[in-house]
Amino acid sequence: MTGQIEVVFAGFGGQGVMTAGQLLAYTAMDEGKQVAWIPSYGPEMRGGTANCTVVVSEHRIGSPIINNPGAACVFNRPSLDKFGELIRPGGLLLINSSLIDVKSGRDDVTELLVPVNDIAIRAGNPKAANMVMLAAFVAMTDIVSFDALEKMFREKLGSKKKELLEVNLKAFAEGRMLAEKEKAGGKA
Amino acid sequence: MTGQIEVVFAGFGGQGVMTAGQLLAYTAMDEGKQVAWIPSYGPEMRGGTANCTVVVSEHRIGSPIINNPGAACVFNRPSLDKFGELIRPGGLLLINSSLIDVKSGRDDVTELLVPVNDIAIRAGNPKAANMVMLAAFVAMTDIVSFDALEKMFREKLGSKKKELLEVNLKAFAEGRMLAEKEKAGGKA
Amino acid sequence: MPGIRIDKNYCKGCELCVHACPMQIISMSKEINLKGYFYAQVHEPTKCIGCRICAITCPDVAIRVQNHGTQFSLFAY
Amino acid sequence: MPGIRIDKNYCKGCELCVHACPMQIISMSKEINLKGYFYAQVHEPTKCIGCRICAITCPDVAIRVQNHGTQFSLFAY
Amino acid sequence: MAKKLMKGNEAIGEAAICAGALNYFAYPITPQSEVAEYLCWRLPEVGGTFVQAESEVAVGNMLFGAAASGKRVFTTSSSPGISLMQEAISYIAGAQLPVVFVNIMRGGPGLGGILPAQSDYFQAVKAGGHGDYHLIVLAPSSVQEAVDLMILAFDLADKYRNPVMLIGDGMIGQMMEAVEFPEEHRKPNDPTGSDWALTGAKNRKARITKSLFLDPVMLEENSFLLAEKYKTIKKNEIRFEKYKVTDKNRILIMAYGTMARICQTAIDELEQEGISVGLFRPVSLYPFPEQDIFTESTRKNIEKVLVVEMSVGQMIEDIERCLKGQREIDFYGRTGGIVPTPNEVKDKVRQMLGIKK
Amino acid sequence: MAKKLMKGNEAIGEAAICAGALNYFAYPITPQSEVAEYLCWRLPEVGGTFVQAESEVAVGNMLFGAAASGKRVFTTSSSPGISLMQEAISYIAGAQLPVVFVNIMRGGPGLGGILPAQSDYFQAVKAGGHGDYHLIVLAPSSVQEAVDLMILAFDLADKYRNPVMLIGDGMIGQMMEAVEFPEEHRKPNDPTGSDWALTGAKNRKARITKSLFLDPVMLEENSFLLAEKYKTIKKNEIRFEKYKVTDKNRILIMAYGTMARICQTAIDELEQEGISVGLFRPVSLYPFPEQDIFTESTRKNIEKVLVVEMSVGQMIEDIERCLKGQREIDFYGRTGGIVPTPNEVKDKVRQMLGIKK
Amino acid sequence: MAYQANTVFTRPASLSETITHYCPGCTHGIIHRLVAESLDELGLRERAVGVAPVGCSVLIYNYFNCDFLEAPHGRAPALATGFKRIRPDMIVFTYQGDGDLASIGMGEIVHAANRGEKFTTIFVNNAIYGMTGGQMAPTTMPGQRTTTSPAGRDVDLAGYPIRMAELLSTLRTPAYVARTSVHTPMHAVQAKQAIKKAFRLQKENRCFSLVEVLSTCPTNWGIAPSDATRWLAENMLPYYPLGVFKDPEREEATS
Amino acid sequence: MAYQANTVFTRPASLSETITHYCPGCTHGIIHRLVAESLDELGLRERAVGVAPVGCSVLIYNYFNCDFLEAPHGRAPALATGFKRIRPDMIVFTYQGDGDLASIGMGEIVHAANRGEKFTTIFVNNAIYGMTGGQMAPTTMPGQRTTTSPAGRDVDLAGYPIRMAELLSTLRTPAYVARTSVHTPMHAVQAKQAIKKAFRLQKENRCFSLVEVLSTCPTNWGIAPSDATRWLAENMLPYYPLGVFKDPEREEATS
Ligand SMILES: Cc1ncc(C[n+]2csc(CCOP(=O)(O)OP(=O)(O)O)c2C)c(N)n1
Ligand SMILES: Cc1ncc(C[n+]2csc(CCOP(=O)(O)OP(=O)(O)O)c2C)c(N)n1
Ligand code: SF4
Ligand code: SF4
Ligand code: SF4
Ligand code: SF4
Ligand code: SF4
Ligand code: SF4
Ligand SMILES: [Mg+2]
Ligand SMILES: [Mg+2]
Repeated sequence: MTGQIEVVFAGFGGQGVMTAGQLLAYTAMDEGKQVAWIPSYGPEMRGGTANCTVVVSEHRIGSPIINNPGAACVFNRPSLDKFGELIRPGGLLLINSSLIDVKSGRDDVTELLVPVNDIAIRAGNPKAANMVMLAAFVAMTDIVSFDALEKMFREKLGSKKKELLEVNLKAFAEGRMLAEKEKAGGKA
Repeated sequence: MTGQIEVVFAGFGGQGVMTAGQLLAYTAMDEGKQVAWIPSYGPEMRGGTANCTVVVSEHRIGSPIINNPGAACVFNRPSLDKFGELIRPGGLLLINSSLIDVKSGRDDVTELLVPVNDIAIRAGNPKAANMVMLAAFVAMTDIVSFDALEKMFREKLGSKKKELLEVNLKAFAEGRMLAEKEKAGGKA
Repeated sequence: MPGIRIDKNYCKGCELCVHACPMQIISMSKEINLKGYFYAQVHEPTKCIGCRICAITCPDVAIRVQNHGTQFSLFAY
Repeated sequence: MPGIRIDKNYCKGCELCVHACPMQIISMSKEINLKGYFYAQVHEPTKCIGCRICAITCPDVAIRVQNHGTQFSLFAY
Repeated sequence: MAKKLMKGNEAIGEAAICAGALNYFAYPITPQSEVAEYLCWRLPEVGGTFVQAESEVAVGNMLFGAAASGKRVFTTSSSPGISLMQEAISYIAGAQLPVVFVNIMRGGPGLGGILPAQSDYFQAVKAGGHGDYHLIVLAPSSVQEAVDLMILAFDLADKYRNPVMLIGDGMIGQMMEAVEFPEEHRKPNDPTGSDWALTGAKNRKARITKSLFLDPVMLEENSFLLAEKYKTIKKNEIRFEKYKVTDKNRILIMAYGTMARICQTAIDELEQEGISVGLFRPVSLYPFPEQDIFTESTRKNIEKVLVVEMSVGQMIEDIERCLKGQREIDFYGRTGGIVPTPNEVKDKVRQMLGIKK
Repeated sequence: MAKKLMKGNEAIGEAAICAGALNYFAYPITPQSEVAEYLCWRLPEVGGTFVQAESEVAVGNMLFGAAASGKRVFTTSSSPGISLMQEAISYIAGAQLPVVFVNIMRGGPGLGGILPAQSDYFQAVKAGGHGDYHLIVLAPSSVQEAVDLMILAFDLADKYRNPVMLIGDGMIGQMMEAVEFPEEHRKPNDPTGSDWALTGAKNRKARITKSLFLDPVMLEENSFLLAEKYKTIKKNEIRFEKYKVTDKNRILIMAYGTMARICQTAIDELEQEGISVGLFRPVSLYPFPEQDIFTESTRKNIEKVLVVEMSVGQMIEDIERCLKGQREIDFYGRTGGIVPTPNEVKDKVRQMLGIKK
Repeated sequence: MAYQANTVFTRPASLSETITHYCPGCTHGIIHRLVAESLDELGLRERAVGVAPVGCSVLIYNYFNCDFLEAPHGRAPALATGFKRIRPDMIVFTYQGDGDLASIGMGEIVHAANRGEKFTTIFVNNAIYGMTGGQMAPTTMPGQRTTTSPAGRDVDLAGYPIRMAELLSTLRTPAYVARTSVHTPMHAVQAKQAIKKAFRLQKENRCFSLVEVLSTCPTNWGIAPSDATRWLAENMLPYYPLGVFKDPEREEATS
Repeated sequence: MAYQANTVFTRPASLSETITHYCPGCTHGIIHRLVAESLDELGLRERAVGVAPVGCSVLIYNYFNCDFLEAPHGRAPALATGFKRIRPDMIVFTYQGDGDLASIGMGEIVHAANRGEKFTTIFVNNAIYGMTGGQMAPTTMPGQRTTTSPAGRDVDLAGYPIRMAELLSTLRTPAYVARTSVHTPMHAVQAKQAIKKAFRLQKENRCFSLVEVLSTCPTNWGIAPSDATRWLAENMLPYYPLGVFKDPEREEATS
């Protein structure tokens, strides 16, 4: 990566969007980058939607308030509605196609449909949808290296149960694969 | 009277200096003058000394803080020590000679010794010492008319017991007499 | 005939009514409502005795109960 | 011989000791102290039994009591 | 009505009654406990409500609830007590309720002392509580003016649905002066027709009195609404008094409350010495007479502006702001219960002008 | 020490530990409850004291008592909670005790909201409590700076025996950034040799920690002593940061805290449009960099000064005061939890310069 | 249906149509309904003024069809005092959580009760600070884990839970003080009786009344709603006995 | 004197030589002495820190030879908590009037007691606000005239006096809570025993301890000192029973 990348993870509370963002931030920091993880906290927190923004930069980070993020990973419809519009032209939009059956309608961003819930269920842990999405995002952007991400994942989230870790890593791999295929396929 | 007169009544708590000042203020107000009654309240209140300043003026009263009052009625030694010095040159100083056996030592003020406790006891009410002093002060200054003062006295303080009223009026008269004699005698 | 009506959009899927119903006739739907909750439904409506226990326990006042004035009820409410 | 000492400058003339002394040997002076109070004094010192009641009751700790360890005292203090 | 010689504290209580404000909640504190001691028997006479609260925190919040009734409500306290009301004041301002607070200031910080001071200017004028809000702040300089401004305070509170604070140093509360009360007492507010008072949701939608807006857009809207209101207040409610302000003035004194009267005496005496000094006395401390202060201070002969306070210097910051560097500003202040005397003010003025006595 | 990605709230807690401040008293309130949630397990690990108080009133007073021990003590809270501490703060300032307060500000007034705001500037800087006193006020703009200033806060508190307040908008508390902590933890203060801490009257005269001076002469003395101290603080402890301040600037922006970072981004982007704008960020809000603000604002090409705050305008009054009318001042503020974005700042700057986008 | 059915249970008129923000299974909702039913049945809605606390139920005013005031944290009894003293003809109630009433608001509730202010307090004790994310409350059970007592409440450092109903019952001023629960339908019915009586006493201008209601917080307790009711029964009931602690009508305490 | 006499009663070392500002006959002075004697006898003076209230006894620090903190009105227990938590090796006590402790400071004392803070509170109940000139306190007797209840305390408007010892005894956290009086020498002796025990329990690091002491205020009651002791006996004793209400050593309550 070069310069600064901002990405929003947005979805229902409980979909793990905060964790996904944190994992990315930890990894980027470990790779020597400047990072800021900015949660939205507030009225929408309980029951409603949740989102966080991760800023990864080569330089000192200015505003933690991002008008128009370079990328968004949206996990549900309201999040698509909100952030689909805001992404910078030329930006990247990852849509959870397991729950969202529309697209943003924009032709100036790269859009990728990732059925994260389906993939996670298939991998064996319905709760790993956020990891699928994160993997896909990293694969698309190379914002951090995959090795570093996986290492951080093991460190921060893998400690609990052995079998769960395996399942999660599988979800992870599937997300990555899908995105890399997409990238190779090259659909705009 | 003309212009503005300021008088301090000062003594122990319990000697009735506040009441004396208030009575003067009420009377002066009734006679159409501008008045302000300013108590000293504060640490010295309990157990220590008490004093109040009464300002009587033909005009709107400016500062209620009086650097150098025109007159002082001092009921005890500490009050003499404090206010004896402060009186304006040419001013008036009434000293309770029942309790104070010295004078101010100033030769630029009119000094009058009034044994207010003795007179009050003689009149039949040891607590009327403040009235003796007030009467003497009014007699010396003509700051208010005696009739008005006596009327106010009956109104504000005379309501309680008949016999007490008489006794108090007697104390009053004695104070006045003493001062008028003094004034007539003309000692500076 | 006694019976209840669950307003699925008030329901938050807490399952308290499921546990409370003495006739065990309430269960959770497989579908979600507007707010994203799996809501409660009556699977054997004819067994309902109109006791109101489900309604009394529902924190979201999602349940209405119909009955006959003369019919047995567990307690005055 | 038991006896008390009243520090007249601590005394505020409240008379509590006067009322408290079982031997009724404390009374008020006709003179005032530095603060202007008529202070307490013992008018029959020889009658003092050293019971300390006056001292215990004095809010201003103006009273000191002397006695003999072996002598009768009303209560342990 | 005939003049009455009254202590400021009692006069303030009676003035509230004249204003139809019959609901008083308070906690004792020197030097203003006489207000409660007066109103505890006086209010029942006129059918009013007197509640001695358990604390100033409770007082502030009782007023919050009481004001929602649409009736006129008030309290009096002194510095530490007012500090304890800051949370409630912020809520009351946010919920836009009319409440009158009286602060008979004593020396601080902390327990300080009980003698007169003006060291709560910042707290009153800049807002001691959290959030974007302002009180209307009025500062009387005599007992009569305390009465008049007290009545005005209720009118302004109702007019703008905003808390109003009357601040006076301890002297305003303790001094007796002759006062006249209006002949006619105002009738207590009748909230029946009110569109905001809580009167029961009968034949209308339920009403909510609140300061919470979880949606930031609405919270900002509320703050902007308040800001608009303050603008209107700034336009309409600036009050001040000038004393011997002329083009001859070499010095203009800025002082408020009792301090201003002391300066008047100093000015009179300086005049006799041939030194022309004027006095500008803000009566409303919020809204602050910014423009007028600038105009009067920049009269051509004025060499310097002197701010005199019973504090180590608080209003002076607002004066500095208003003067925009157009005049040199000097300060004289005493604090903690010590009141500058006319002599001290005179000395200061002479010193500023380089005049030996 | 390696960098750690940490939430501001937790980093603030850890910073205190680094500073040897192991005594924390608090009451939960959004958006800073994570500090307590972090310290409740972290402090016991390092032998510290964690007390969840019954209220913020109690917190302020627990700190008062705790500080008298000579150890480092602190709390964190948010706007309404800070309002409840005003009485205690005034006492602590009057008694000259070192206490560190952290206010992670949320929208107000009243219950307001829980999103970031900067609307407690007045309260912090002008003193929300009664009496003549000041807090030292520091405003970090990043999590790292929150850590650094937190440690500094304790040093200043001890150095001047004065309460210090760290104010940050909610974002400072909620945001995660990489932080580095000093390698070495400070040792907790040893009050044994202290000449003011209460350690028991053994082999010395009894000590009293108080703010009451019934004698006005002594109370005034105390206030003048404080005033002297504030002068020293003004001389020694002014801190600020400048960003792209050059003689080419046509506009100088004044902003503090997170708001300043947002302005930085705006400035970078405006630079690309060929518009030269500088940023002056006060880091110490008290003492306020009065002289430097004047100097930087009056650079010759600067046409206007723009104050940007997450409030309807509070710091602007101090800027007005400092500028002495030398430059026109404009203001951009959002409040109640809405944070101005770089775009909004850019629009405002362009509008001020009459530049169409 | 061949014959006419009566609606024997429906939404009380005092409750608005708004869907609450409470978590699934949170018994705040039940308690709201019991209050609303009491207002309905006593015909009080049109002259009722509620005072909302700061806590999860801060938005209670959105769920009632009556006037409402929103108090600072813990101060609802002071607001209620202020209002009720001026409008004794109105029916005033506060609705407060345990953090609100028993922690920061201790002074206000004790003194309002002691002055005998004629309003009603519904005190929802869920042994935790719900709204702020599950910190320890004064009512948190010994050993209970919260975000500020992650190892469980340590009674050596934080003391034992405060029993407000008992504490308030020591006051000599007449009052109605009861503790109830809503963890089963049967308990909810009993709670309703207490709440209704509290309002009736206010309607009759008799005395201060307070009903403590044990309530669940599945979210911050970290368990499912039905487990939460069980947890309440097993852990809270033994420490917080139900019953009437003070009654101007001199009913026997049934604790 | 022919033979050597022992001084069997003299000024305790913990008391300074300063003449107090209290009014003649005010029993604050007695209570001071009892505290000072307890510190002396337990050897605690050199590690004692007192916390002064706001009230007539605000200047208590001038009268003791030990370190002192001066608290805001009602908050002494919070200061004591803060200090004692950091210095558990010190002996901390608050000395508070009834306005201070039972009115504005209700929240602080209840919570300090409930957390089981290991300090000692001397609670001087004189049924009035002495310092500010005799306003009604929460402990003022029904019908008692004060400057804010000139017709006597009206229990319908102000409620009944609060009995703090009883109220605090409902708390489950271990504590020592006793009520005593000093209106006769005998009572003063008993008060001393309670106060000394309170400090001993603190010395042993056992629990929170509070001794309520009934006291006179001749000035604001408007009667002579000896009449004041009689007034106390006749009016306060029946309502404020003396005794030990809570004792970690499980002594029987003797009320
Ligand atoms: C002065 C103040 N302090 C703290 C807070 C933060 N706060 C909001 S709700 C709450 C506690 C709520 O707990 P509880 O009263 O038990 O209600 P619940 O949410 O459990 O129903 C706190 C501490 C606040 N809003 N104001
Ligand atoms: C916040 C605050 N409120 C009020 C006061 C005024 N005040 C000082 S002492 C006092 C009451 C004292 O009564 P009490 O505690 O019973 O003590 P006593 O004088 O009777 O011994 C009050 C209200 C204050 N200093 N601070
Ligand atoms: S009314 Fe009774 S039987 Fe019918 S569904 Fe509800 S709980 Fe079950
Ligand atoms: S109790 Fe109510 S909210 Fe819960 S599942 Fe049943 S109907 Fe839904
Ligand atoms: S010691 Fe006993 S007998 Fe002697 S004076 Fe005192 S009270 Fe009387
Ligand atoms: S008790 Fe003490 S103060 Fe009172 S009169 Fe006797 S010696 Fe004097
Ligand atoms: S957090 Fe707890 S109390 Fe609050 S709504 Fe959720 S379950 Fe109810
Ligand atoms: S006012 Fe009362 S309590 Fe205070 S010193 Fe005098 S007698 Fe004692
Ligand atoms: Mg709770
Ligand atoms: Mg008292």
